[in-house]
Amino acid sequence: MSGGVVLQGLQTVLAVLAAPLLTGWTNQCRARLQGRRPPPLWQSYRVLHKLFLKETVLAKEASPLFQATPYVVFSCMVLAAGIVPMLANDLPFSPVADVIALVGIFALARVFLALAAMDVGTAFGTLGARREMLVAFLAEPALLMVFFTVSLISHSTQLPLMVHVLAHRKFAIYPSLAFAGVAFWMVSVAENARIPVDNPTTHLELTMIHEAMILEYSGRYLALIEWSVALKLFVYSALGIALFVPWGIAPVGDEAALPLALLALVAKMAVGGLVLAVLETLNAKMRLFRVPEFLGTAFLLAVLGMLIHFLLES
Amino acid sequence: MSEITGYQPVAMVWGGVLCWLALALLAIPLRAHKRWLLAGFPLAALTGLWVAAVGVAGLLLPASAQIVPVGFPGLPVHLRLDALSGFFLLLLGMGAFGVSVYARGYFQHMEIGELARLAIWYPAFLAAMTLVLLANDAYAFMVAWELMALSSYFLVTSDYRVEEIRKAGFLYLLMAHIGAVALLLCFGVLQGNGHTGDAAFTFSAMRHGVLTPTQASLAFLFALIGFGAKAGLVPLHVWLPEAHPAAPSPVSALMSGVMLKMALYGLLRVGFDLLSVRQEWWGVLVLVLGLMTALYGVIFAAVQSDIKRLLAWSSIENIGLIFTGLGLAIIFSVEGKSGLAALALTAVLYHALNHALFKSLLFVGTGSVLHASGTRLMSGLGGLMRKMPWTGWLMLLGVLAIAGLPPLNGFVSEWLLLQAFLFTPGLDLHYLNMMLPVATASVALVIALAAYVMVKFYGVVFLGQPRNPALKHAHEADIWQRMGMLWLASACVLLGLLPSAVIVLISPAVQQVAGRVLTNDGGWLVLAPMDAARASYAPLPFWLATLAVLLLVYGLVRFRYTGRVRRSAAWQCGFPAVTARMQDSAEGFGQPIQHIFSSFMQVDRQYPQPQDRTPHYASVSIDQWWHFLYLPIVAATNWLSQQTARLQHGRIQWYLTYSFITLLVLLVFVQ
Amino acid sequence: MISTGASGMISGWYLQIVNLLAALLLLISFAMLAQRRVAGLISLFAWQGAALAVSTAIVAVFTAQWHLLYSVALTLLLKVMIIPWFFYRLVRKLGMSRDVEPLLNHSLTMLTGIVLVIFAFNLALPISQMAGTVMRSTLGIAMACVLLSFLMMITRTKALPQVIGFMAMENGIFFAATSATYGMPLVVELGVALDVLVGVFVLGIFFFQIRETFESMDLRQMEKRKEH
Amino acid sequence: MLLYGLLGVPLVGALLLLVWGHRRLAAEMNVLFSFITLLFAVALAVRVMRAGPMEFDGGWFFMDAFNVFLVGLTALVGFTTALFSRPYMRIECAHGRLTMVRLRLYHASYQVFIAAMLLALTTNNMGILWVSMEGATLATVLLVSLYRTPAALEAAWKYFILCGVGIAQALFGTVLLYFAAEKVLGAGGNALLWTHLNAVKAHLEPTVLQLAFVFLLVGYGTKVGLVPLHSWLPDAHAEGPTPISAVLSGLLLNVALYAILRNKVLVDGALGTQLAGHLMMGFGLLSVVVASFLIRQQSDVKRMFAYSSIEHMGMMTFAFGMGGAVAVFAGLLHMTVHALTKSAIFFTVGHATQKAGTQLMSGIRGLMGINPGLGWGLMLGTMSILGVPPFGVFTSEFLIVTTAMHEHGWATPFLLVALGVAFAAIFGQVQAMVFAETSLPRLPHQPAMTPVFLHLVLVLVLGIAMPDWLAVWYRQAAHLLGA
Repeated sequence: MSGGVVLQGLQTVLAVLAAPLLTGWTNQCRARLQGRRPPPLWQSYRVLHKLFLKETVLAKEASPLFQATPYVVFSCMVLAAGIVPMLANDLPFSPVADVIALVGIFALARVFLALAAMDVGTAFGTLGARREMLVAFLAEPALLMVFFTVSLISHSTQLPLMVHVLAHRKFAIYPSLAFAGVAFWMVSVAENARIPVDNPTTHLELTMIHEAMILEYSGRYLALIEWSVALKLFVYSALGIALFVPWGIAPVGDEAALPLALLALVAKMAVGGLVLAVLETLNAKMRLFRVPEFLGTAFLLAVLGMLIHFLLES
Repeated sequence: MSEITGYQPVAMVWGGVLCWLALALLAIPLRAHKRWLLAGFPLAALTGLWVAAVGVAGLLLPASAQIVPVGFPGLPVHLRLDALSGFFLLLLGMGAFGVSVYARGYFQHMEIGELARLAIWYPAFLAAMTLVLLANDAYAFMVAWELMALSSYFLVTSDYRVEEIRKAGFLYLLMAHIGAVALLLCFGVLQGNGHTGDAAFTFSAMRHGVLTPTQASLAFLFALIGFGAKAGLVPLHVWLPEAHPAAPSPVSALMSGVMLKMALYGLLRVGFDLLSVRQEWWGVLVLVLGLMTALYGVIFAAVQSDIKRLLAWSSIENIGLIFTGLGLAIIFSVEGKSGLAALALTAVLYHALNHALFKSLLFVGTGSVLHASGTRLMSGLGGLMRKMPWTGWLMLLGVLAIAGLPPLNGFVSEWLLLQAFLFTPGLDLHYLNMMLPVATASVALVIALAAYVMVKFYGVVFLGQPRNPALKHAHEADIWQRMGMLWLASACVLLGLLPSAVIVLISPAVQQVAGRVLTNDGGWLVLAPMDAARASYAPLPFWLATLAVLLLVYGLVRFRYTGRVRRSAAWQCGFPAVTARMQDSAEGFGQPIQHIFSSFMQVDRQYPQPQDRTPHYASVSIDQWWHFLYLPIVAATNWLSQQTARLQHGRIQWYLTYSFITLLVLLVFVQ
Repeated sequence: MISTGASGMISGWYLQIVNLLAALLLLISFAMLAQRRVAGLISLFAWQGAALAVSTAIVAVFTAQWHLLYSVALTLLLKVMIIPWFFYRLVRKLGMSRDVEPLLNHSLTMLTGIVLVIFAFNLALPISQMAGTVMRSTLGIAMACVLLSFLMMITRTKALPQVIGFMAMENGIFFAATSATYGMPLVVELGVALDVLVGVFVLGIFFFQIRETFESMDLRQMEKRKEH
Repeated sequence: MLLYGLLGVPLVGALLLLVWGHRRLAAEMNVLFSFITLLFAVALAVRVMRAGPMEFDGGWFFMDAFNVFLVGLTALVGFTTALFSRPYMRIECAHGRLTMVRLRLYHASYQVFIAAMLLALTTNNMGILWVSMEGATLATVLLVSLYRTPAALEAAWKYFILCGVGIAQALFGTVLLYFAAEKVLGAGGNALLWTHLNAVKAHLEPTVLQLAFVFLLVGYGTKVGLVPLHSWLPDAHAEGPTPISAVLSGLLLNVALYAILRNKVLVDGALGTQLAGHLMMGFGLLSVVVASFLIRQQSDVKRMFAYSSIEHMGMMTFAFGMGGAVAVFAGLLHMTVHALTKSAIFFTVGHATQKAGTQLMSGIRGLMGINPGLGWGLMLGTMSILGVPPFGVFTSEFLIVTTAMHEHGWATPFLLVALGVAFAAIFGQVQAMVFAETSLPRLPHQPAMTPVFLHLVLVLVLGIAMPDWLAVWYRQAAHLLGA
């Protein structure tokens, strides 16, 4: 048990610390693919450091809610990181929240961010909040559906258990999982404000979603938000790994498997970042009103996955 | 009073009812004394607390019954307090306490005439709802039910000079009446056929009545129509978005938060208690209707620009979710999966309780906003967080709760509901197995959309900049109002943090309805229905962890980085001339929804003209049901009545002819 | 009490007179249906009353139903004298002796009348067979009179003819009472007579009121209370 | 003795008022006489309740639970209406709509009317019953035309002719009844005594009685206002003075229905079939449905409530037609509550129209502002008549509908649709009348609200706590009606 607590802490801290690395890696890959000179891998940390040290400028109208939001969002992401198995399955904290609660945590962070965006009362902030919520209400059910499909196979909504079942099942091709996987990818893209749904690198009024929400943040608040964004991407990636390629995660009580698990995680994350970069390079950002169609497709795929599970696998 | 033995809980509730009735009656002679009238509300609140306490007693103690020898000869008023009514009494009492405390502050600025009307009907309304929960025979139930409708009608129309309010009241009472007629039919079918005379109307006779499947289905359908009309089930929901905004806010709070649950209670009473056997298709029907209601409600909530209307539609949505769960419970119970039925029912009851609290909170908070700003339209609101911090923060809790976000109470019940859905595989009916994933998806969609709606609601009203210069003078709610809201908000938090305890508390009600309690595999800290390995949720540790991380991060950041904070104008990408009109309006926020779900509604848009000095865009989304269902009925009625009127054309010879022909026809008939 | 069976000889001729009078009543009813002039209508009404009175008197005398004589007296007094006289006076005073235009086509009315008579006869047949009275076969005629008067009320557009139709209907009912049961109990007869008297009195007041207000007795002015 | 008091007081009152009716205290005298009548009625009721059914005067009069309850109701509503008419008619005079001479006519006829109805209720003789029904009609014809407006005259004329013709059919029916009775009971006055008839009803000739019932039903049914014989009713209610509308709706219709029911008992006994009941159900249902659709078309408030009376009379007729203990009980209860409620409504409507100067509902607005008592009176009265609990109308409708569901399921949809339409139509109008903004000033004088609230409280008591003795009474009456 105590080992579990240590592992839990270790893994969470690792996630928090390593999250900007994944962002940096993705950016590097993308720059390479686009023929630009890549920023160093540590660029994300530098940016965070810089932001933390900077003077914070707050809008006059900003309320305490605006100031509290970065902390809330960041804590939510840390919590999420504490639930998703990355290295080991032995997570004493995980009964606190299952996948549905995980979706809830993400939603909480998002709602706070959207409210904060509306707090100052600028045109961009409200616009961003609206678009963010639009994306969310389509993405969230799709995400839930993905989880449900997986949980139908694993008979649980507890992540460690799901991972355990998925990793130790007899090897078989689950078409439902394939559908769910594609849907999950689409949802993650939307949730993490990546191309083709959103572009994290632009500040164009017509296209931006996430960036519009955090326009008014600066200094340490912005740093926290950026860090949360990185952490969110990391958690999502870990989630994808846990659900669809869970092999390698150390089972309960098997400390010896940990180094291998770490290696596997790094490898999978690297591949994941690369894939993300490739896809971002290949696709163009879509019009805002194509987004519902995009997410609708994800939703449909997830539901199809569930139906297929009933039809073929049960 | 016969048959009172000792301090039976039922007799104690009866005391609460009498208290409320006495307050109502006392208000009539005191109708000119403002101070006395206002003093009635805290007393009503205390009575509410008392009723809630007795409700808990009803949950924990065995059922108790009482016969009060008033009412119909041969059919005295039968009262009974069992766990199910105990639960709803608890709900009623908790809601009533908070709202009544609030009402003391809210009503004190009313004109005396309106205050007097409110002071008379408000306690009467509470008493009627209590009686609905206690009634143990069809007659008493109907009387209480209609008294509830009547008193709430008078509360809705307390400001009757406004034509819209009258229209809303009319529609409300009409729908209530139609619902009551359906209930009458339901009880008519249920009438215990083993008994004759007046005794056939007692619930105990109905419980033992033997019905054919057709009769039972008929009774259930009538009950569904009757209670659905009160609950606002689509397509019987049309009154709700009209009546709730029309009422004074505490009344809206009670109606939305508490009265709608009486419909749930009624359906549970009829469907699970009076009808001993259920059929699976009832569950499917309720499920489908519930989903439709939820989806319809939330979509329309998203496109409203009147805050109370928005909340009213959101109530429709929540009722939809509740009924979805109920449908699931029926399906499970028919299939003999009583454990799962218990899970679904727990979700239903939990959500009902939650909704009673957060919707009351939101409605009363809206009342404070209305009082401070004088408008319900979002286009004239904004930035109230800074003027009304108490209201703002307490409302934030309500908003987060209703949006189904952890660690508040809304999340718990929605989590339970989703868990219930996840357990559906393995039903005997295969088409259900196929259908339920889609249903699950819809529930998820509704929950996500609810968050959208609430961000819109809170963001537009409390955040941003005031859209109307007059809002500079907005004032904070007074101490009574704050206390009321505080009560409701803390209840939301507590229910969110201690779900295991709550589930234990409501388990007698679940036991009574589903025949089994929901087993919690996780102890008092962790909520783990059925099996901890399948799913668990522990809000208290969750909340503590969040808090810990938050404090840690805050501490670290503040300790490590001590950078200055400077206040300046908003950045806005450097755009200099920022005005409040540049923020998203309510219509703007609803536009994507209008766009995506355009087939659900008919949108009337008013576009600004090029020469407008203050260009304004407005869009009103009209419920399609009006066109599909209600207007054709009205037209048909009018047509029929015009045709009938042709009979009456004033010429006496014709009238004589009618008599003559009648005579001849009858003579031929008897020959 | 003379039983019909035993005194076939005596009953023979008076019964024939009664039957004749009954036929006369029916004829008068038809005549009233056809009559266009108000004055003529009033005299027909008086004649109808007279025929009623005579037939009742004959029955009273020959069957020793002496109480029927009260009824005869009342009929003579009311329906042959007072009411016609009153109506004549009204007609003169209010100047409404103009022709009565029926609402319905004349021949159609007659045809309907005949159908009604057949209908009434059929209706009365089983009942009159049960009756113990000497003039039971006239019940059908009484019923026909009632229906014909009803028809007459329907087809008239002026107030007075309508009232006369109403009174004729009362005559038919009286005739039925006599023919089926040798009249109603005396109290009832008296009561009915009182009602008729009061009714006519009320009617008189009424006519003046109508006249005052509408300046005509045409019912077509009184069709304003309607629903569309 | 009590009986003579009951019948004599209004007659004496009528004579006195005929002389005195235009003087200063005539209205008070009217109230006084009505009150004494009420006292006699109560005393009689108590006696009958204690001692059971009794005959008076060698069988000329007969009191049992059924008619004594109607006597009580009639005397009560007669008294409260007199109370209401005192200020009402005074204001009418002040407005110049009436002269003192007509007021004399009014007062005298009012007492005659009450006397006629009491006679109709107490007499044992079916012939006298007819005579007094006709008398009640005649007493009110001139009251309907009291205002001498063209509309009032037209209404009165239709009332006179249609009811006259109708009641002539009833006379014919009575003749047929006598014809049948005479064979069993022998000729003479006793053959029309209801108690005697009732004793031998099984031996009465069925063919005759069924024919008789048709005529009686059409005849008295015209007075009840059953569709399609109802055409006089809305006119007479709308154009007469409001107190008369109140007693017409509240009392006369009941008494006419009483006449039908007395006859139905005999016919049922003779026929041994449900024919009479089915006919009544048919008429009742038709009345309920047609009247409720006609309500939708109204713009005149008194007309609207007149149609509502048709609807409710139809409801009662339907209930009595169904027969059975519960339905008849409900029918009797409905009689009571409808009489009380409808007259209360007419009282408030009277004051409202007087104030607004029009009977058009579009012209009557904001009663709540003019006088809250008036507003609440009309509002609650309407709620009550529409069958909203806890008022007694709901109770009876509850029983009627639930019984109908079990006995004649096919009829329930019609009943309920009609109730729904009537609800929407009436309530939509009343709400605006009571609540909407008005430019009229407050009512200068205090309206006569005591009768209104007295009636409503009684109806409320009937709805939530019916006293046992009353229930026993109703049950006895229901038993008498063959249930």
